[in-house]
Amino acid sequence: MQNLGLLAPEIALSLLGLGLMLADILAPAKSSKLLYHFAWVAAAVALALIARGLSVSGGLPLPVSGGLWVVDPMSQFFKLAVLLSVIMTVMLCLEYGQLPPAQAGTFCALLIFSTVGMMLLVSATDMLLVFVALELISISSFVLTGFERRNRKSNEGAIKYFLFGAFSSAIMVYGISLYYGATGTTRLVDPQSAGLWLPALQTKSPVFTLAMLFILLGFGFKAAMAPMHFWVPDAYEGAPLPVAAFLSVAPKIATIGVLARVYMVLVPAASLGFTTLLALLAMLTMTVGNTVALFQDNVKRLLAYSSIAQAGYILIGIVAGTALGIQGVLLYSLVYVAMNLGAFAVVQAVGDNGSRDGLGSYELAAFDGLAQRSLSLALFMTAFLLSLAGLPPLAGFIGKFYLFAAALSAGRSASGGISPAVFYGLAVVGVLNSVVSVYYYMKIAYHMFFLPANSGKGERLPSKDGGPLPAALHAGPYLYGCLAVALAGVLYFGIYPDPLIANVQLSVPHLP
Amino acid sequence: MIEAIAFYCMAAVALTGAVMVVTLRNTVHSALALGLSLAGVAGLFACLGADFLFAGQLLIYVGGIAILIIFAVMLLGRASNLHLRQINQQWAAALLVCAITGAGLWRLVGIFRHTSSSAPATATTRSIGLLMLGDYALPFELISLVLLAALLGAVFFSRKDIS
Amino acid sequence: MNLSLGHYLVLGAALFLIGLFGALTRRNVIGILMSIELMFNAANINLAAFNHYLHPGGVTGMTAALFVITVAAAEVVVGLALVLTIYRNSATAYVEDFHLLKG
Amino acid sequence: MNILSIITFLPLVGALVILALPKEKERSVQIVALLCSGLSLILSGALFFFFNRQTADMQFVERMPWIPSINVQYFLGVDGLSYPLILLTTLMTFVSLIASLNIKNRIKEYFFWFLILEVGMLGVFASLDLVLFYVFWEITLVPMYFLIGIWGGPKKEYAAIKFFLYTLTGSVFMLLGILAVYFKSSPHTFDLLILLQSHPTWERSFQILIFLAFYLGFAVKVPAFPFHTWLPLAHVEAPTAVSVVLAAVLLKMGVYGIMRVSYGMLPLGFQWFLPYLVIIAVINIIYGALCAMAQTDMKKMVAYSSINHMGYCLLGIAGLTVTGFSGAVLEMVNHGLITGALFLLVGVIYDRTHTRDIGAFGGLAAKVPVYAGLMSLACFASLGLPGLAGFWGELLCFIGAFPRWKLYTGVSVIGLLVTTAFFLRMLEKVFLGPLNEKWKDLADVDARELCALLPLVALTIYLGIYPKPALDLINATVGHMAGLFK
Amino acid sequence: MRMLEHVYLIPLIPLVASFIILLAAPEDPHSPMPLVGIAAIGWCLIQSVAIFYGAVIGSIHIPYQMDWSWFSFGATIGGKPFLYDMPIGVLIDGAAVVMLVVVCLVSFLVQVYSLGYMHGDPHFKRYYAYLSFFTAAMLGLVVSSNLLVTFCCWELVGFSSYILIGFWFERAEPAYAAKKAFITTKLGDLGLYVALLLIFSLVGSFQIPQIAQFVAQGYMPAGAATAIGLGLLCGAAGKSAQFPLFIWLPDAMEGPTPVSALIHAATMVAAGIYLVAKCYFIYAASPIAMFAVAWAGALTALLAATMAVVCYDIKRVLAFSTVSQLGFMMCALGCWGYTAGLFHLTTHAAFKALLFLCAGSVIHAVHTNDMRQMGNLSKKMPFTALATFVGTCAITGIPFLSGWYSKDMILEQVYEYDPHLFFILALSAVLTAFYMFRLVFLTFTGTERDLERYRHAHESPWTMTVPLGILAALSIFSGAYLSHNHLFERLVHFDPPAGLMPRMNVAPPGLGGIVFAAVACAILFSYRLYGRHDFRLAEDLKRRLAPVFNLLERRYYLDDSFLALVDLGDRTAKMAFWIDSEVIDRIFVDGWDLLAQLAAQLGQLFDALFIDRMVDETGGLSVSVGGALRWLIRRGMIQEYLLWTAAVLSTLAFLIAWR
Repeated sequence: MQNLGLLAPEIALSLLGLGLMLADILAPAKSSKLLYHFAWVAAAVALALIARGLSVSGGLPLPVSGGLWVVDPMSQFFKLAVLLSVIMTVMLCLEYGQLPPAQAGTFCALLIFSTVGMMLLVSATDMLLVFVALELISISSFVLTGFERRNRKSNEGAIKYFLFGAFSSAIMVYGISLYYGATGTTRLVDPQSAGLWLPALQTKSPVFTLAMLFILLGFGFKAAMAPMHFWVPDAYEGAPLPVAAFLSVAPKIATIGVLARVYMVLVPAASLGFTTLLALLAMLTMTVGNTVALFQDNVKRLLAYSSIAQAGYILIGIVAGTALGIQGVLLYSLVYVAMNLGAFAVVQAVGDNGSRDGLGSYELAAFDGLAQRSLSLALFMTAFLLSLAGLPPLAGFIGKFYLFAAALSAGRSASGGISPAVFYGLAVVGVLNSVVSVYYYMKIAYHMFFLPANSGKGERLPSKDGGPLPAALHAGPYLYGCLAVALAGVLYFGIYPDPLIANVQLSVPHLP
Repeated sequence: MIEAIAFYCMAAVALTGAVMVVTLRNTVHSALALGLSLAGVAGLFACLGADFLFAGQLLIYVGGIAILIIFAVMLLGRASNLHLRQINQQWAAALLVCAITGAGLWRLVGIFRHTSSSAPATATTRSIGLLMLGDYALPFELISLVLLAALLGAVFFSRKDIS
Repeated sequence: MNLSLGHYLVLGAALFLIGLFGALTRRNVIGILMSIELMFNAANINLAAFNHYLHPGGVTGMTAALFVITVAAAEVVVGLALVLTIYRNSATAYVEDFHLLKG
Repeated sequence: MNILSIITFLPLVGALVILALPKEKERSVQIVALLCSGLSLILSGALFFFFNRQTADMQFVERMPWIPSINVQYFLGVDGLSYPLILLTTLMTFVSLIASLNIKNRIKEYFFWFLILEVGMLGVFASLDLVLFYVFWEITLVPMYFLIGIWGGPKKEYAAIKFFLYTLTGSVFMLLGILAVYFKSSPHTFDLLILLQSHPTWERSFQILIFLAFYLGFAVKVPAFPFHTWLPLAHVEAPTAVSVVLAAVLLKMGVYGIMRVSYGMLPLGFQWFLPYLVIIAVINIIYGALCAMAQTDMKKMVAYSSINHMGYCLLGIAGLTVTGFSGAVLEMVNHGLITGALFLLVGVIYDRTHTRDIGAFGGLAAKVPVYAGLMSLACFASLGLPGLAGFWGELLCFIGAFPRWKLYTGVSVIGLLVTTAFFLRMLEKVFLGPLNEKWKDLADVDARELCALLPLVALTIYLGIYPKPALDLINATVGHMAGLFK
Repeated sequence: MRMLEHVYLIPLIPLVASFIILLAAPEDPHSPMPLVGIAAIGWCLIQSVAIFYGAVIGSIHIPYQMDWSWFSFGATIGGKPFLYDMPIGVLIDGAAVVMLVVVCLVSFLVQVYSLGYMHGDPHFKRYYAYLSFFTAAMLGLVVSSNLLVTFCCWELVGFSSYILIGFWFERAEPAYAAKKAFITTKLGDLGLYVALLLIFSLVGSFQIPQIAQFVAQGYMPAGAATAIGLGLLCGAAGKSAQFPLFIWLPDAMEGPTPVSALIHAATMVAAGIYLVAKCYFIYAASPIAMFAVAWAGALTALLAATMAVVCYDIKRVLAFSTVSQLGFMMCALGCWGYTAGLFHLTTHAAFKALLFLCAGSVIHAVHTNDMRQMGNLSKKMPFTALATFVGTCAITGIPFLSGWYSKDMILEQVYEYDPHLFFILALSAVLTAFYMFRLVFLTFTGTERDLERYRHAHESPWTMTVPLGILAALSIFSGAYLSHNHLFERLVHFDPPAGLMPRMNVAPPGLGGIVFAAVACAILFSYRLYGRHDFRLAEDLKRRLAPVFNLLERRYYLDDSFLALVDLGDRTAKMAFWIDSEVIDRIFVDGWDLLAQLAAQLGQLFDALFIDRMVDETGGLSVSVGGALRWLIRRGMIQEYLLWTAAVLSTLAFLIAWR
């Protein structure tokens, strides 16, 4: 047994999750808000524990490896990001009107459980642990997606998500079985030596490569990587907004984390001959996300495609496979949390405002004239969208900058039969895609700023009393808090990214 | 020789069941066939000397999951209309996909065509137990969370609205 | 004749492919669910067979198979609950009927 | 003294203050905007007296680490190439803000975006670190998008997004170029001054490739044929003040980039591209002028004339002589002033009549003599009448290009004729001849418009008669630059 | 007074006056502001005459040069970088001295004359501002020592011409004429511009003495000299209305008549001649350029004269006559007749200004330009008639009038250089006599053809007649005065470098006599046709020679060619714009469109392959890449999603397993 103390945050969070279930039973239905507060406090506790862990051992814990899991700066980084996104998600839930108040406990518990799954996922160095953690995330997410039980869209999103998830986990399991066959273990690192364990003989064996391919697709499902992305728009559109926001962020970056660990560090893609494959998938992911997003009229769906594209950008870093690539992946993941959650928060403020049926209010037309209804919300949204598009001086730019830099530097030092053109092509496709993305991000801006609030463009559901939409739009304090945090991140990391970069750089040499 | 006969019998059961699962019109029959197929797989586990796994398969899969599915199918009732074809129109494409995948997997089979084992079958229960509470303690604990989550979900979906 | 690992792998692959085919073609959600279960089972056969033939010293493969069984069970539970809910809302279990969300 | 930072970020302060003000306090918003940009103008004007004209070195340098992990610096400084443009930027922004006082709707947002735009423009000219440069470069896009899109004409949305996408497409390739250069240099750096000296070790093929990447970014902005088609649309749709800034400053960013970055950093690539550059310049000059001649919309005509004038700048650069460089810089400044004035003037008449169709007027000179006089002055300045600023820039460009490209320069002189033709035709149709009775109640320019116009007109005349102040700023730097190319 | 040292004041004073007039007082038809302009030009006249006098008596030394630093810019000549310090300064040589007097004098007289002519015009004040501005620019052109400054003034002169021709802008014709004048001259200026570029690229300076020195030392390649010479000629041809760019001048007559007298007869159009003279050292180095100048001049002289023959507009006749006379000057310059050309310039300024002002006086009286509506006006306005007669005699070359001296000098010079040219010029001289007397006869003798106009005609006020008198006196005496003791030749001469002067023919004695005889015949012929009361013979001739007349009236179709050129420009412009908006924009901006079309085709392909899908497809075909990708997900069928995924997976698995 290893030192369980290192898992204290996860354990604490699980216990708090269980406590939440109990509290659900005890707490009266009216005070459901209390449970949400409980939930974010729980996440904050875990956050604090991780932070403490980071601070006591002179800033960074020594990596513990050789077992099923490692605790190293990279894993802690991702855990922090995940916890941050959970806290922000709970903030969104506090303002969201569509969730059944009676089931707040279930909701929060599932949220917390899936968070535990993610935290273990980014630490895992064992295929079995990876699989179980992934399943924990998946099962919780299925339920969360279908949480608006009476909403057929929610149902449909959940069932599609579920079927797709089950299908890909079946494939992944098959891959794991092959992995076991090839290596005789489920470990990704050698139990004896603490270093990298790469079954040297096996990397060229078809069993092993096929195993890694199937596993890759299993990860690809969670990370919304093409061609495993089909569920994303449907699930996001169907899911309650905070859930969609959560799904677009937390599981994705956690999976990116494990993807990076596996395919960059433990079993580098280059050694598998997967570089070109991954590059192609990255290009496909970006292109699919961006080009299909051009057609969306539903903002949730649009952001879903955008999040697919974002995953594509992050994949650039993984393809590069260099230290710079890892830095880029880490950097972008954190930045992505801030900007994507921020964007979803604004969507919630606009879409969830007043109408209880939850239908149609996420149409682009709902954003008409937002600048006049609430300039601050419009500006918030603009900042997040521009950051997603990668325009300076926002954080998204720094992230993309790193990723493209990683691609170019990988191209310069490309060796071993991999053409540098792969990397250069990836960079070029990447930048072109970011141009395409501007089109639809700016389409939202167009609706917010250019169209008058009551224009007849696009059919809008009349509000309950049939009157015109309220002239001004007000969002609650938690939502604004969430927005403020996100904006602070987007701006701060964009203008002064050095502290973040320094931390990210520190985490690289500690990787097993 | 006996092993071979047992293997082929069990394999036949498992595969026949599986084919029936995906081809039969009546979902109830499909579900029953699933149970059959799962049982066949359990038999294969036995052939491989995996006693605990054999038991687990029988208890959880055949006894649990298959039954659960049958219940669910029964509950859906009308959904399993017999006159509707249960295979959609993309079967040809699906067949092609399966063929290509199969061609890929065939390569793996080729590698292990002559791998045989001389190890005697031993009781595995103790070792598995040790492993689960030793090395695999963490995933083992995590599984409980998975089940808990599934439970929460099932309860959530199934219970009536309180309001 | 002697049984080789190849036999088991062929069986596993066949099961996997049948499951795959079913998942792609069954119109009923439960049918798909069952097909996916077949795919899980294929993986389990592989695990057990590899364990028996290649790594007879340990029981990792079988343990992993047990984990898979458990997880599969959990998935089925959630899946069935979901199907029932949907059935309650829209009285259908055919996947073609789920096309509110598209594009 | 962080004078450059103060100049650059004063408008940002203004923008934030405006953001904090309530929407209803329109007057305060306007005052804050004018105050901040005015202060910026005064400070940048004050630098005029402290600017050392004898040296080609960077002045008022500010340097501190920004992202030390990848060696990005916050590095500002000006020399004879950038200082005139900074001065131009602050002036034109201030003038445009005055001209914008008649904006009626969504005042707060308007001034907010405008000030942000100014930050971006100033930053581009002041920054000496490639990443910083790129950041500022991109910052200009967003405000422009909104300024065109919200306050623009009938096709504003299309114009706005076209501008945005087009410019961004160019600039993302520039980003790749920046990265490539970074990895090529050793030690890796984005420091422009160091990069300017490290090119001898870079092989030719690399330089050509990177040159093309940078060129794409700059050419779109210039705009150089065939990447110019966003410009007429953007100009026509943009509100007056935005057109002014767009023509007067934003186009200059492209030329500035070519001179500052492409030329100095990638001489081999530049040399390779030179024959094409001069052809592009000639096309810009003649083709731009011809297109302008075909216009019936005054604003579009002026827009195309900008393409023509930017052709002179490119021609001057392609000459690779110190004279050509001086000419290019001078032409940038002069074109900024003159075209700014032209756009303001077109805006004046559009405000009153809601049409810009040349054929819709006639004989206005009798009705609005001051306006007619100012317009004629601006037109003649633009077509290069000696004694007005436009002449000197063109002349120096031609002189600079002539020794190397005798034929091309000779051909592009035709551009002068076509420019004359369309400006005179416009003057004839709008101001001369019998008065169109429809406009018999037209009012002459008012005080606000005059306030915006007079500085430009005065400078146009002053620099036309006495270009020494401008040239003295430029000489040392361009002399040094031309010496680089050996 | 040190007049010469303060010669820079001559252009500056009118400039200041111009701005004072323009800005200092409100518009007023009876504004006293013109007096400022007259005072300014009066001072200039005094100073010019003083300098002239000083030069004649030799109390001042010419050439005189004085430069001030203006601005500087970096330059590279022959690979040597340096900071070129652009000077602005004055260079007074003989030609400049004479030009100063000519310009100031005519300008002064025209301004006085205009007091009467323009009085009561709503833009009276503005008119004077423009005139002063023109004078300033013209004087600047004359005195400048720097070829670039000369060019600047040259352009400003053109600009003044533009605003003065279009002075009555409320009418469409002046507006059009102004534009035409400016653009046509600009066309010529392009050549000048290129010549300047060439000069700077070779010499590295715009200073005339330095360029001259450069040429003198033989550094200037012959080819370059030719190119520069032709370029300068181009500019001169535009400004001085030489073939084929003279088309603007007749139209320019839409401007006020005093303006025509000042700008389009005496001063501005002479600027081209003056420019060639100023850069004569370059022509000296290039026989080809010289040759071109000579022939351009000769052709112009002849063609313009022929066109004047058929013209009925009094001002246009004078305009053609101006063009023709300018051709004489140009031809003279092209035949090494530096002195002769400039001498004719001087005398021509006087008598042509006189003729224009007379014409102005007539027009002022009868309010028409058409000679067919005049006749017998000598009764009504005898002084004008007399002045016109004097001017006509001078231009015709009646002996001992000023024109006789200068024209004789030219013809002699030309004959010495090339007899062919001589015959052309002689023919032109004969035609000149014919049409000028035709003008006099049609206007002042015969019967009054338009009684209404005739009745209202009256002699002009003194402000107009006094200048006429002065100019008439000058037309009579200036030639004799200037050629007395070779005064003019001493002042204005060009010393060709040794060995460059070509071998000359020797003019036979009595050449002038023969020419005069021909001229006298022409006058008689003119009297025969137009001097009597009936024009039957003229009409008859016109009918018989209809094609020729037609050709001449259409001005050799040069105007049509010009219009065709403009039209071509327009068409080119439209085509360019069409290309811009339809082709380039499509490709480069809406490149997405192109992609989209491709994608749409792709989408169609998909549909063709999976034909059954089309049944469900309710929406149109997808229109872009995204559309094609979106096609995969368009029905929202989970199993289709799974199929796509599985397809990719299976392919990848297959490839990886078997690689």
